[in-house]
Amino acid sequence: MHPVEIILWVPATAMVVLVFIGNYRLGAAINVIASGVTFVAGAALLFADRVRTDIFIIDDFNIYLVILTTFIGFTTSIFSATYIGHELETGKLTPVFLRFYHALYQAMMGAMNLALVVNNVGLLWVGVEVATLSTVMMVGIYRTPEAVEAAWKYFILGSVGIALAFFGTILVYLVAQPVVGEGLPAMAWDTLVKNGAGFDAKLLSLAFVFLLVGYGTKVGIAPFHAWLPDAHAEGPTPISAVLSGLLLNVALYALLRFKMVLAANGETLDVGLIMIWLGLISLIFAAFMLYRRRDIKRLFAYSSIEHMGIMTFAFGMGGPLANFAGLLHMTMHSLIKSAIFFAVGHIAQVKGTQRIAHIRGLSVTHPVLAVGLALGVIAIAGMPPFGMFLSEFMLVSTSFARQPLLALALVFGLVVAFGALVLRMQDVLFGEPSGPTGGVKASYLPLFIHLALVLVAGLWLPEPVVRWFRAVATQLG
Amino acid sequence: MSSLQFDVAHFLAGGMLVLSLLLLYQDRILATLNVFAAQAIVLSLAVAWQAYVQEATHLVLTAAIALIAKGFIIPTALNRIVHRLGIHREIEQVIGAGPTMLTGLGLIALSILLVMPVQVGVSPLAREDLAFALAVILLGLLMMITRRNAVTQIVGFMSLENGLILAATGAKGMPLVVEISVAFSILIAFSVFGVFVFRIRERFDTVDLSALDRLRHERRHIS
Amino acid sequence: MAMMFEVAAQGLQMFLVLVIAPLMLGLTRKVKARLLRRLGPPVLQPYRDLWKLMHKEAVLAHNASWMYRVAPYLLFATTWVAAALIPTYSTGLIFSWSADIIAIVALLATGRFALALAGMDVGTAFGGIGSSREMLIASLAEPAMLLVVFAVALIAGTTQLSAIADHMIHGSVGLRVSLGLALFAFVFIAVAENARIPIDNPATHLELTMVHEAMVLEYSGRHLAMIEAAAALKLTLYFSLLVCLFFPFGMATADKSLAAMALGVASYAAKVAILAVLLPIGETAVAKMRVFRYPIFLGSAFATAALAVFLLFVSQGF
Amino acid sequence: MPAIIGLLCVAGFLLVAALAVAIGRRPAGSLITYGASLVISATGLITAFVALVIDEPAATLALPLGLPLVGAHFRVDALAAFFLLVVNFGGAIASVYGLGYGRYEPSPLRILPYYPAYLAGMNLVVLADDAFTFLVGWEFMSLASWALVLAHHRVAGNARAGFIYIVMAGAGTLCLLLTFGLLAGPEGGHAFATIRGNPAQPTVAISALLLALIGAGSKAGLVPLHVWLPLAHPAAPSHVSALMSGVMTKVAIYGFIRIAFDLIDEAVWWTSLIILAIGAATAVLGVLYALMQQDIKRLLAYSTVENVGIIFIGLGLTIAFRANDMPVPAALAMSAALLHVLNHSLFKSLLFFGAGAVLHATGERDMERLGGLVHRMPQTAFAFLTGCAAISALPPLNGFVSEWLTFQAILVSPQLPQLALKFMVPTVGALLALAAALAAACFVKAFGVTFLGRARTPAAQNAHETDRFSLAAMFILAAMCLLAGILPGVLIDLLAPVVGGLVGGRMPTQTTIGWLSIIPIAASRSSYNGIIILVFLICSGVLTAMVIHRFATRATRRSAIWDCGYPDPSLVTQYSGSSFSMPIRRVFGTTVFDVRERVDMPRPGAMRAGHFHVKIFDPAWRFAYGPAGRAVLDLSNKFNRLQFLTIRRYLTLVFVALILLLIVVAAWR
Repeated sequence: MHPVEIILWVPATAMVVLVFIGNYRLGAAINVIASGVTFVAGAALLFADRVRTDIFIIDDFNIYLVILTTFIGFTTSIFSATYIGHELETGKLTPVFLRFYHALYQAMMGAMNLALVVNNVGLLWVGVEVATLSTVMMVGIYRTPEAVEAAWKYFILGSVGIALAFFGTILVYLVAQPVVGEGLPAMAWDTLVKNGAGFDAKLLSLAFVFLLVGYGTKVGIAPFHAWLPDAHAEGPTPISAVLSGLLLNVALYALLRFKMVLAANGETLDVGLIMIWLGLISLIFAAFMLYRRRDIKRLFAYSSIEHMGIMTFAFGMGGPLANFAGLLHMTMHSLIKSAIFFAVGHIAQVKGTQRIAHIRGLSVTHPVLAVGLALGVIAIAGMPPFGMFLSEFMLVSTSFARQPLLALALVFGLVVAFGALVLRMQDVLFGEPSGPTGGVKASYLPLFIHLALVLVAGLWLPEPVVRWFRAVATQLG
Repeated sequence: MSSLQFDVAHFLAGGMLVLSLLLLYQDRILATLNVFAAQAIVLSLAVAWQAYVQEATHLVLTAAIALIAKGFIIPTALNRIVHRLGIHREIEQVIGAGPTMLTGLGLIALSILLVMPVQVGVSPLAREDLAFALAVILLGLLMMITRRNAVTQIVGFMSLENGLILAATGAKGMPLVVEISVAFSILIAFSVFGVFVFRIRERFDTVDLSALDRLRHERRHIS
Repeated sequence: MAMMFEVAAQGLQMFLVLVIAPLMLGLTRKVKARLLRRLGPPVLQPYRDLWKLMHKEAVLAHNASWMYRVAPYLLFATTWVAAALIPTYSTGLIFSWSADIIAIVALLATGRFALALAGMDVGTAFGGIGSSREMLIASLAEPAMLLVVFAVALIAGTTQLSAIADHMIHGSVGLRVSLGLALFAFVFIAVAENARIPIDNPATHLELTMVHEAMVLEYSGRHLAMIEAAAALKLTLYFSLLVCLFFPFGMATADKSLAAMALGVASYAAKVAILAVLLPIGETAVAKMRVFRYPIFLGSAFATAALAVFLLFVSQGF
Repeated sequence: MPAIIGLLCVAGFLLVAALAVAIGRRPAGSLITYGASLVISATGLITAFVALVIDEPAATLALPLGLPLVGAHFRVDALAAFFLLVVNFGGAIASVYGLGYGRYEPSPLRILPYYPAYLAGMNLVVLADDAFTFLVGWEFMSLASWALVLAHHRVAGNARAGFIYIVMAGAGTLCLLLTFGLLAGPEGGHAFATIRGNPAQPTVAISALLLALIGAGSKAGLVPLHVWLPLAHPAAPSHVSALMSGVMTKVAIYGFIRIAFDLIDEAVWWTSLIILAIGAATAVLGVLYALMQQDIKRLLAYSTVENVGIIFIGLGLTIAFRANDMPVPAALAMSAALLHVLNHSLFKSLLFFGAGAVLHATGERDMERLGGLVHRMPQTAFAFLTGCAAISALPPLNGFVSEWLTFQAILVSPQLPQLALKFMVPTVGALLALAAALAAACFVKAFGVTFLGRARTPAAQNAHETDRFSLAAMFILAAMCLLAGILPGVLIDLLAPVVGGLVGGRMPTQTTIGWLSIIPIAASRSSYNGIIILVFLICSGVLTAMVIHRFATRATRRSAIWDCGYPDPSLVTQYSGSSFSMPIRRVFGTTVFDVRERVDMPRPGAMRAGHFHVKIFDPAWRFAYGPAGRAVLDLSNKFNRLQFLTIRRYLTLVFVALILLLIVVAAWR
């Protein structure tokens, strides 16, 4: 059985099983095991042969994304085990909902894997859709008014986005059909890219606009971002971690695949410029939004918007270096942001609040958590020796040499966001301690594994990774 | 293809568009539901016609889904909800009918402007359909943003989906997987809608989203 | 042998300035007194004062630190060394190159630093006033001084005093308006640095007006003697600096024969004597200034010196 | 070889940092950490010295780390060796001081791990030979020092200091990143070798230079980018303050020199105007601010700003001379700047150590609450006095030598062809003289108010002498100040390869000149001999003292203060620091930083106390940073409304955006 099938079947079966598991310990254990197996299978893709059928495709682009997704899914499931246990004790969740929580978790993982490995724009769409719907459920799972509102907002905006993306997909088919012929090939990545040159540029541009708005809503770039902060803030923290770490990536992956087609065509509207501007808007908007945040999870949700903006900027800028930087940034952001949410989740649990104003002097009361958060924020703020500095280094330097003014805008946004993040972090870490100082039942492992990986990536990027990124970067044009 | 086939398809698609415009300016919920049902029926006809034209039998299934689900089940269900919530007499529109209609016409013009120049390979029928479908989609979106009431918003969203299906069926030989996904998505969508509507109701005794907005205003100091 | 001679020549200059310093002081006082229709102390009075002060026992405040006792000697030493390094009667003495004019100004600054600290050592209000005002004056005077140096160095192409003197004597300097301006500025600076009217009044102990005197208020005995001697030396130093920069004529330059030396000594004595007469005449013509008008006084010096420099660029665009 | 040892030092520092996390809480932890840091820095010091003395071709080293496809490059040429010397000497001496001072630290875990990391960062910056490694080291240095600034995070104002510091550091780093982006080009040839290989166009070179001026200048503390410095440097523990002021600003200057003289190979004359103006403004404003301070550590920090300004004046002159290819004067100016780099690192560390000793002995940083410490802590007082004299540019100490050389370089300026420079440079020289004089006033105040007079508070009365390690560190530095002052020729010759590598010229060889005096350009122009001056001073002073004691009298009587017959016993009527600086405040303050003085004097006979308020505004805050901060907050408030829209409005946003994009597509072709 090929690993590709494993990473799809394991979550599916696990989902079905978990629906019937009442005991939360058992459920969590199964969740962890299933995610672990999925991760192993994902890693096994490295050694399995690259498939390229009408349904599945494994190439340089999605192989590392699959590994990243399954890995973060695994670590998050470990984190979620302890986290959810605490939620049960405090009575925020009941076992009934917990069943659905775990089932939906697997559903989401499976859907994302599907979206990543399929070789068909339609199935990709299905995958993203399922992932969205399952996350919608999980965001609403606390059933507090805020949670319901967040989920509702997420659902409405998400559905509209999905619908627009679907229209874009149809348009892509319409564009491809005369050239490629009817049937599956007209929706397969490889054939699309291969025959991209012959497509009608006008219709292709139109298609990409709809895809940009549709999947852009998922990516969370402004002004399509509105669902993102609340969904992150009100849902369970593991979901926030997965949303920021994975779902946004998957949506961006879809966009990039389509951008490859456009790059192959070459005569379309210059979507790069549109992406650059959307990215800048997201970056600067989010950077300013960071200052007024009082809820720590919402704070980092906005920082996700900011970083998605940076990536969009990078891919819009194009060229081997900028694309390389974008891909690296994508990876680093997933790892760091999920790590930060791990830390934030535990902090919110020990302090019993998500309000920054009520969390003070963490470095005195909970040094380890404080160090974790500090390292995470330093990393997400793009400071060495962490990997995000590497990507921002490449992006800023290359884009300043090519588009000085746009690069200056980028740098401006980076500085503003940096200030806000550091300001809030200092508020939380230093000063007279406040709030409960009790011990914390937390699994630091996922947090520090992520940080260690990011640290290593910042100092030394393994050769194969560099090779993949360069290959993809050239395809992205 | 013969001009008759073309004209019929054209007529049906145009009819959907007209119904969308009607939908847009309805201000009573029940009427809105009825118009939506009518649109769904026209849609099913259009799809059926496409099935006949393209000799694509699987499209009949889609037509049936459209007819049954959107033509009858969903409107009646919504009707129930509306009555149960006792909002069937509500009259609500955010922007005045006039501006809305004008915007709608503008959107139609834009969609035609967008699709008409496309020449290469795409059959004229598909192109016409595409123009209308795009218009229907945009109008649905417009309807969503001009309504305050959850039910009417749902209706807007679903008329948007109608446009999607029109476009999908217009695309010659698009694999079945897509229709399935569409139906699938709409089912999911509707179930989730229902879940949410009920949950919202049990919390706020209304599906008027402004309740959520009120809640938000209370929460300004938190976030 | 030549070595011995050179060292002797340097030593002669060293003691020449030391010996004539109190005389300069006495001369100025005498002339000033005459101008004020007073009889005035004899010209040699400063020597007697110093002698007497040296033999008195020194009275120290209980909380006076070692700083307080070292400062007078440091002040004296720096002033003396600075004065000894300025060519008086002959250029090109053996140690003349060990400090140029900037270094000499800096040496005076070292002495001032020590004295200002000493003024603050005991912790009285007067000492503080004196030190603070002294530093103010210095901070205003030094930029102007540097510009004067700049002007002269531009003309002579060096900051080496004896080289400047040589250049002024032999070189075809001629009469330069810049030199005149520089001289003007230099005189202002010298007046300020030596705590003379209108900046300061060496003869008063009126609290609000005194600067230098306030600093040394607590001193007595041999320490005071050192400070007085240093003041006299400083006056002489500025005289001979003025002479060396602007009127070096008569110095022994190339030939180091005894005759030339003697001529140099004579001309030097005459020139400083004239200055010692001119200074009090100027002093009696003006009145003491308020502390906060110093910036205007020294600012004018600064402006003049700057003008001197810029005119040089205009006149002979280097 | 030197590169390898340097890297090993960096690794060693990092290991020590990791070790410190483990053993920080133990009583021995501080000793071990500082001891190890001392050993490692000493190794680096020796390596750098050897590399500088035997100047063989630059040692390079490339590792497959860091930037992909470029790798991490390391290189120790003469310039790097010199700055490694400065950095590691500072590190070693600070470690010696820390051996004693670190014992008083209440929460060692907030200092011990970051201290070696900080040293590692600074070493890495100097070793780096590609942009990425350089910036990694640079930012690592900032981060470690930021952690150290926040070590005492409960002290009021420290959090703010840390925040402003790290934000400005980040912005500066981004500026440097832009610089490298320009120099490396869109293909990203970020290895310095590559950048040297293909010289940039003039416009690129100029903009890169100015960006580097901002980026490195913000770290070095150039006005108006200095605002973080007087907040952050005093907040850190004193030995770290010494490192930040004495060494880190030098690393920043190294960065500027590396970019402006090594990576950018051509000089444009009018850029020197900018640098000279900024340098002069920095020097004067820095020392004026310093004069207005009450907090002794903040005073020292501001005086660091001044000295950075002096160094940049030297660098500006170098560029001016280089642009008109006059190698020898360029070499003179550059030597002056580099010498001042070394000197300042010496006496500024010394002064911060002294301040730290005072802080530990009295718990006070406010000079107005000190006084009379010369009796309580005589050795500290003596060392501190040496430092004060040195930083006030008094012969025969080292501060004077570098400023004298700068003046000599200024005196060459009339040979420059451009008229603008002809007029600019003398003005700069006058400002430099002003700065020097004000510095003297400033340190008379610092020493006089802190150590002299009578103790103003019980804390000052009960002060005690500090520990042996601290004293050792201070006296070593004091001795170095004197040596560097009387034997500058040796240092200048040591600098010759550095300068030669940068400006392609050199000063005349000094050590061969008779009597060990120094000659900037030619003996006929000017020369200076510290030794002879020192000998003369000692001879004449001691001679006179002996003569008087021998032939006149040595009798001394202790008595009460005379004070014109009206001695005031109360301690507070002494001349205070603020009253000391009042005249200068009156003269310069009103124009430079609009000082608001308010006197509230009760009428005669009224029994209430009189009040005197002084408000001093830093124009940089008033006109640049305050408005900027407010603007950011205003904007964020405006944007923040978008957080609270209704779902419908959000949908409208999406809709409008979609329509706009569609219109774009429709309009296109």
